[in-house]
Amino acid sequence: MTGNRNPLINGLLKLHITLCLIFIFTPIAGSFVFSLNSDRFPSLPLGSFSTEWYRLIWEDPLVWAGFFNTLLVGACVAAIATLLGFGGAYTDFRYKFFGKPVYLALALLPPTIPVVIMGLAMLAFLSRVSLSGNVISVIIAHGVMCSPFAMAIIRLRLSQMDPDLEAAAWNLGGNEWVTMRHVIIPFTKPAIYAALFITMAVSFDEFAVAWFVSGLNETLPVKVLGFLQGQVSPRINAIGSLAFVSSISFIVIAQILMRNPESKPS
Amino acid sequence: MLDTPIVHFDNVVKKFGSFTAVEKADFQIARGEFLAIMGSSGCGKTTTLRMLAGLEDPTEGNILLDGKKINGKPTWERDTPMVWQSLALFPFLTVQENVEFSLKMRKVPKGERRERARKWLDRLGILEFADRNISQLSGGQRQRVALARSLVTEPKILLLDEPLSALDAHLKVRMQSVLSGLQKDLGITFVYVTHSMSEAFSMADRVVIMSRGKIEQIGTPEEIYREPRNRFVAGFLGSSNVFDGRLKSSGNEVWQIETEHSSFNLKAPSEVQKTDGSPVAFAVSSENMSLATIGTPWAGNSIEATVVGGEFAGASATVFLETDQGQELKVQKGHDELKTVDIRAGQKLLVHWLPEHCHVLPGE
Amino acid sequence: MLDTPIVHFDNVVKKFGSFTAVEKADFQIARGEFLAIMGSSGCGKTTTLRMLAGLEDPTEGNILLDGKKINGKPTWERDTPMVWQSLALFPFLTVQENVEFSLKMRKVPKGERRERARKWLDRLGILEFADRNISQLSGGQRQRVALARSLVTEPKILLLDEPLSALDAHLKVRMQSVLSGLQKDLGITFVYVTHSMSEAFSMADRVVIMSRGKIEQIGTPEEIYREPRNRFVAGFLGSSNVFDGRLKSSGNEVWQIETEHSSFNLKAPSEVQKTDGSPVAFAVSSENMSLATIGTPWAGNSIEATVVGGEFAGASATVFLETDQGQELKVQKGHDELKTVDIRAGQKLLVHWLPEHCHVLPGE
Amino acid sequence: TPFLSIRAAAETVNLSMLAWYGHAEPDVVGEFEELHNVKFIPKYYTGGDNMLGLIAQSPPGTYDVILSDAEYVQQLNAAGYIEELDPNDYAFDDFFPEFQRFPGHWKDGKLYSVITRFGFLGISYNAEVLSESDAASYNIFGDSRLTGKLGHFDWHLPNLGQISLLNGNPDPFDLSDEAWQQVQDSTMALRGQVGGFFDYGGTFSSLKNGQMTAFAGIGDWITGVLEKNGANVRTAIPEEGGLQWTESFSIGKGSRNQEMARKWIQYITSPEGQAKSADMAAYPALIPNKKGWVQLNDANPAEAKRQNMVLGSRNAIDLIREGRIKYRQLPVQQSLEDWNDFWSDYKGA
Amino acid sequence: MNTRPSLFSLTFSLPLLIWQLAFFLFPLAFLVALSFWTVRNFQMQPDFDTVNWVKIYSRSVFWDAYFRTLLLASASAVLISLTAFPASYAISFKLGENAKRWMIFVLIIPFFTSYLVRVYSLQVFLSDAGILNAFLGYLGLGPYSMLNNSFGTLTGYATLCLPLVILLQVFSLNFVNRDLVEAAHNMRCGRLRTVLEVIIPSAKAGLVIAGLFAFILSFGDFVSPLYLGGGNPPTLSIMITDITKSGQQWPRAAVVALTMIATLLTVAFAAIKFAYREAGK
Ligand SMILES: Nc1ncnc2c1ncn2[C@@H]1O[C@H](COP(=O)(O)OP(=O)(O)OP(=O)(O)O)[C@@H](O)[C@H]1O
Ligand SMILES: Nc1ncnc2c1ncn2[C@@H]1O[C@H](COP(=O)(O)OP(=O)(O)OP(=O)(O)O)[C@@H](O)[C@H]1O
Ligand SMILES: NCCCCNCCCN
Ligand SMILES: [Mg+2]
Ligand SMILES: [Mg+2]
Repeated sequence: MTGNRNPLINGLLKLHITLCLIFIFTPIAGSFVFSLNSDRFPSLPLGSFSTEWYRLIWEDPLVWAGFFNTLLVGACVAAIATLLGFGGAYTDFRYKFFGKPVYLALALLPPTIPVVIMGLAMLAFLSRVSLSGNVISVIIAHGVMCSPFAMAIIRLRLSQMDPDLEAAAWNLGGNEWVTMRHVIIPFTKPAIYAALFITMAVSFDEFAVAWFVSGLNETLPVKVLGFLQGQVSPRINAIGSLAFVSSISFIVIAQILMRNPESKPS
Repeated sequence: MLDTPIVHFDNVVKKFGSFTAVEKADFQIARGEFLAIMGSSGCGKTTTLRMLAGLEDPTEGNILLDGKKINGKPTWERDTPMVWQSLALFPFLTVQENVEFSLKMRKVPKGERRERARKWLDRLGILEFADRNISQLSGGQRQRVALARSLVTEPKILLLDEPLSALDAHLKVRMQSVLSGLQKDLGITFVYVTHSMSEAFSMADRVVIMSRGKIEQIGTPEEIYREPRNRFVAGFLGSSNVFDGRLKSSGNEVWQIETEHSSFNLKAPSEVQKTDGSPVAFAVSSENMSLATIGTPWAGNSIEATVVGGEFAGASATVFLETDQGQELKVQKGHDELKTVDIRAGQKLLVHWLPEHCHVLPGE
Repeated sequence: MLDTPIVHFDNVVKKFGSFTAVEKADFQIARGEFLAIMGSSGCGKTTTLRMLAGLEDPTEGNILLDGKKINGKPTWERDTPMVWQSLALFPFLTVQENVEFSLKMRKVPKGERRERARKWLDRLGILEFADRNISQLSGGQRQRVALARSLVTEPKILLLDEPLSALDAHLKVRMQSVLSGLQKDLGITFVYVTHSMSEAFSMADRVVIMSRGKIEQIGTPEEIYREPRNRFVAGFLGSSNVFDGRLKSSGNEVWQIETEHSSFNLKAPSEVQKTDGSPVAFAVSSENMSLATIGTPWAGNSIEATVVGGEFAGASATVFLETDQGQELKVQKGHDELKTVDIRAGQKLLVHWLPEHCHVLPGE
Repeated sequence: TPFLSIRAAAETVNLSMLAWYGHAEPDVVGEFEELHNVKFIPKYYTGGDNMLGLIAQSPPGTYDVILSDAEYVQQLNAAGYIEELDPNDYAFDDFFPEFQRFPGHWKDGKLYSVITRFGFLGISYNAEVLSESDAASYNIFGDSRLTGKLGHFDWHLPNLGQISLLNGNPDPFDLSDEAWQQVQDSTMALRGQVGGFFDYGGTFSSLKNGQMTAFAGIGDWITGVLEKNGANVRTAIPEEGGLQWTESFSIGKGSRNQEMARKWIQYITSPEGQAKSADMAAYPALIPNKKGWVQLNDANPAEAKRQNMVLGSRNAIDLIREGRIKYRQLPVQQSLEDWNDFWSDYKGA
Repeated sequence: MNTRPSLFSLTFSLPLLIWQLAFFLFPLAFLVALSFWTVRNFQMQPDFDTVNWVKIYSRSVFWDAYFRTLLLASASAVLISLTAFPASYAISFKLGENAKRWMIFVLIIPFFTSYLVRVYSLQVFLSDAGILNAFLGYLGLGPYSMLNNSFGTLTGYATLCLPLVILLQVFSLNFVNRDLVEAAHNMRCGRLRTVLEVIIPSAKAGLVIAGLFAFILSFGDFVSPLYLGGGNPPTLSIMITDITKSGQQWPRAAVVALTMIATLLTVAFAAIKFAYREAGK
């Protein structure tokens, strides 16, 4: 647009983006560097290069157990929260009914509850129904905490859908079930993938509630909490870096798989 | 023609909460007919169509399809495909897959599905786009995909909700021909909702005019155009001038009507009975009015008015005038005819018309 | 009239990357003129308007406003208010605040701002909605707000980009009157981009027809309608039938043209020179063609064709026909005239017209 | 490799341990695991009250062995979360006399928990800034060099206990209302000095990176670890005296591995176990078993010396016997809540 | 279409309802009940006593922490929103489609890193002798105290919220009708003024929601106030842990938690109402 390309202002704005990115990524990069540094309490000047911390976690069977627990929990939570969230989002999208505000409040309230308290309340309840102290309890608790995120993401996608699309499919002879399978699900697919990944990410990072309900079957973030609280061990940097690299690989793969969801190869 | 109606709306009422969207609709649609439903925004056109499609349930009354009551039958068990204003094409499917959709729902085997879809794509001239994504098509091409998708099951009836309103003028006219052609060729019944008079009048066998949920008039385009039942219909068509007055004297041949302007003569209508002194409204179509320079002697009805502006459109032009009493008048004429008078704004002219061109509004 | 042009496009070119959106536009707009820019989608209408508003920079050439070169001047330093197709009303402001906006930008004191805004709201008949939110207005009301917002500074020129295309037919006609009225009353220069022939022809003093970035013809509506320069313009107007052929014999009065159908006579054009045997294209306007039963003796040009369908619109109807050679023909006539022939589809008819109604396309 | 050890674990007894971080790490439990073919499943907690909350809401039998600070033994016992123990199972005779019937571990003559290690809390300081003589009195907390540089381990008992010692209370946790008020006043006077309230991890890093120059409420269990990592930090027991923290093992109520749990407590209180415990990688500690001292002096004389656990010279036990060390305990005349409330007020001030 | 419950509708709406009823409503109800329990001899006992509410609400230290947390979270929401806005604006308005997509991808990355790990790493940068002060020392500045105070806490909040806030802002700015911007320019509204008068009001709902997210996350977070704020002064989330340290006073902690939930709901409700408020009558 004429006169609106002020190079100075645009330059400053881009500099600001860069500064924000630096702020966001410095701690992440830092933990990478510290994970490869011999000092147990890194400070300047940095110590020597070392893979000691990676070796330690590699050799720690409990870290491995925690890792597998985390994966299992993450996968189950992603699936469950996305399923629940999908149902909730579709319900909100399609139906009007008495008590809908209560339904929505119940669905969306969990993120407002302080985690420490949530942890104790969850444990108190789950142990009374004999569901505490194992991986299932973590899955249940994280399911509660993650489904609002899944619901929000999928609801957003549904609101971008032409409201006639579903009726058109019915009108063309597909009953509600078939239409769900052939229209709603294909349309929301990108959001479903996004929900799967985001809920998995939330579960991967949650330690406070998991500490209470996991009992002896701890997940990796709970272990990280132990390393941080008990030892201030750079192992947390090593674990963090590994988890980061694997998560990023997941998203990159997902991005590639989901590229341009609207178009099909012709 | 209405002997074996394919559709019968039997006193159908639709309420949303306490709001009545459709009021006692009672009409029939003949097999093979092209029926247009017109009316201003929010009058209940879409609701009427959706009840027929099974997307809304009537609150009262029955809808019969092929003589059978279909209330309560879900849309997917009816054979009433609809073409949406938004088209509602599936963006995640190719053109071919879109067209195959309803065959797939009917469990038609893959090979046959493919063949039938291609036949329709071909028929509508879009076979070459079969493997494209919807987003890669132009508006008119999408339009055809939507049609092909609805027609592929070769239904007996097709419902269309303002299918052309998103297109530009050119495409609209082109698609109108495509639609009329198809309907005639296939002998399918079309129920066509539209805002546009030119669309309705150029394609439909009969037109339904609705207002605020009520059906105001049903008839052929000519009937409606020539003989609007009431002020709403006359006004809705936009090219009529309506006058209000009282019956001064009703002869056998001629009625004399007293209005605020002056008194007018009109040919006594055969179908309307009025006593002297009762209020009468009549309409004069804008193309039946003529213009002349003030002072020209004239035998029929006439009135003086000031030119407000003019519209030039193709073969004809419309002149807008205003009487001293503030009534707006429209006169539509061919260009050649208009050359005889000065139609610059501000000019005072004589508007005149014949008594036989006055149409008494029976519904007023 | 073009003595003191308010706008001068001096060989203006606009490229986006390697794509040329506007090709050497060279024309002037007179003070107080209503200029319409027409053309099919993507032809560069909006780009032309935006360059004038200062929302795009020309790649080559100069734009002069009031004789002064304005290239590079940002839009907020020009006085070229624009009315957007989307209206671009601020949804977070009330009607009044929307109209006050540009006065506020000009630091007009609050009291005066309020008064001037109210004056314009009143003038456009929407004063009662002053405190409403935009979302609570109907389409036509919004349209007026957009106009009021642009007019409140009483500019010398107003740019309008398809301002009526989102409205339904009724509202469109009403707003056309409002617009023409305003433009005449205020004496402002209007540059008006539209798709719609009826809009352009009913309001504009002159029309610019564009195609693929190129200006094909500039002239009054009558000029363009009666004397299209080339096949594009004739076709674009949609109501002409174009014939291709070779000049068989060119007399002083009459040319004889050999076509695939038969040979036709036409009145020799004064402004075009052609040698015998050279290709010639000519257009016949659809309202200048007539229909007759086969076998009717006829002196002018005539050709046999089969009726494809018809369109009924208000006072006139258009009949679509096809010759044995596959050429499509359109004939537009008043209803009364059409009553004399049978226009059911499939009927073979004689299409005839006078030599003086053939218009040789000089640009072909 | 990790996979093999996971598979191996499948055939062995799993013994769950609820403890502070480090107590079930290989350096401590490795030998015992091989000896008895057991596998420890640790659950590490980060605060005694969270630990109690966790046990309170978990089904009985979830945790086989529980390590807790001595103050929590009483609470665990009062709530019925731990099993009674047979005193004959454990070699109390080898213990220094002061640890044979440790307060709170016995109730009505019955044993509920066995002390396994302890340590002293004094003034922990950065030796580059403060000298040993600076740290000879708690008065240093008010020194201008510590303004904004004084850290608190975020728990009321050790901190208020130290101020109580500073105020000259002979029994720092048994305070008359007047003395309690004075402790509050003296504490509040320090608020301006405070640079932060830290949990375990925070304590570690802020001493190490120089963020805090001195700490109240901690001891060698922090500075010892940092020292081993080359940081120039120390803990001194000032003239006013120090406090003692104590860690003890109990068997969880309803444990299904009581036999193995008993064997573990026997092992960790045996001379070999004690020597390992003293030099535990996570954090070092003093040990109550005299034979353990001998073992440690044989195996790791340097650490024995560093921790002042050399028999025959003036050592850690002498400090206790001289009355310089008081056991950390729950407040006697006030409720725990009163102390905590004051601590909250102090933090929020 | 009829909207009476059908097998179909129940299949989609019931699972979430049942799950949240079973696994969320009961814990929540437990929390409410817990706030009326009493603690005797370090043991929680079912009871119906308002003592916890009375006790917590009568302590000034609670109200101090409450308003402090409210202030910190509000400051966090405002400061982060202000910091994020120029970046979001530039991403949405100044970058090409491709760069925009990449930027969004890059901003999603932090969600896949542990917050604990990031905060731990930040300590090394912010401490008095840390990397940042060392760097500033090079420039002859500092050292500045950036850890164990509100600056540290806010920095932590920013680590947690900034990427999310930028993303939400970008999404809402992407929806701003570009015609409005040009229309404003066309009416003599300069560059900066257009941002203030047109872009911000247009994107208001999204900007407010983004700020609300920052508020909710900051209000409940205990990692940053503890590890970067040094618990000095304490926030409500720290206070919850503190309260449990008086011997199993979970019932009182529940009172604080319920107060927090109520506050968050109120703020969320008010913010959403403000976000979607329209001009005019
Ligand atoms: N689901 C619904 N709930 C409540 N009111 C409705 C619903 N659907 C339609 N209406 C109302 O019923 C009336 C008729 O709506 P309908 O969609 O049939 O109008 P329409 O004639 O198709 O109008 P348009 O030309 O604007 O499409 C309107 O006033 C509309 O607001
Ligand atoms: N910013 C741009 N970058 C690249 N190409 C553009 C840009 N703006 C317009 N164009 C291209 O320039 C051509 C002319 O565009 P313009 O918007 O002027 O068309 P138009 O005549 O207004 O069409 P319509 O009737 O569809 O509004 C189109 O092909 C369009 O794709
Ligand atoms: N890993 C935690 C170390 C616990 C030390 N025990 C008690 C010390 C309390 N001041
Ligand atoms: Mg409709
Ligand atoms: Mg355009």
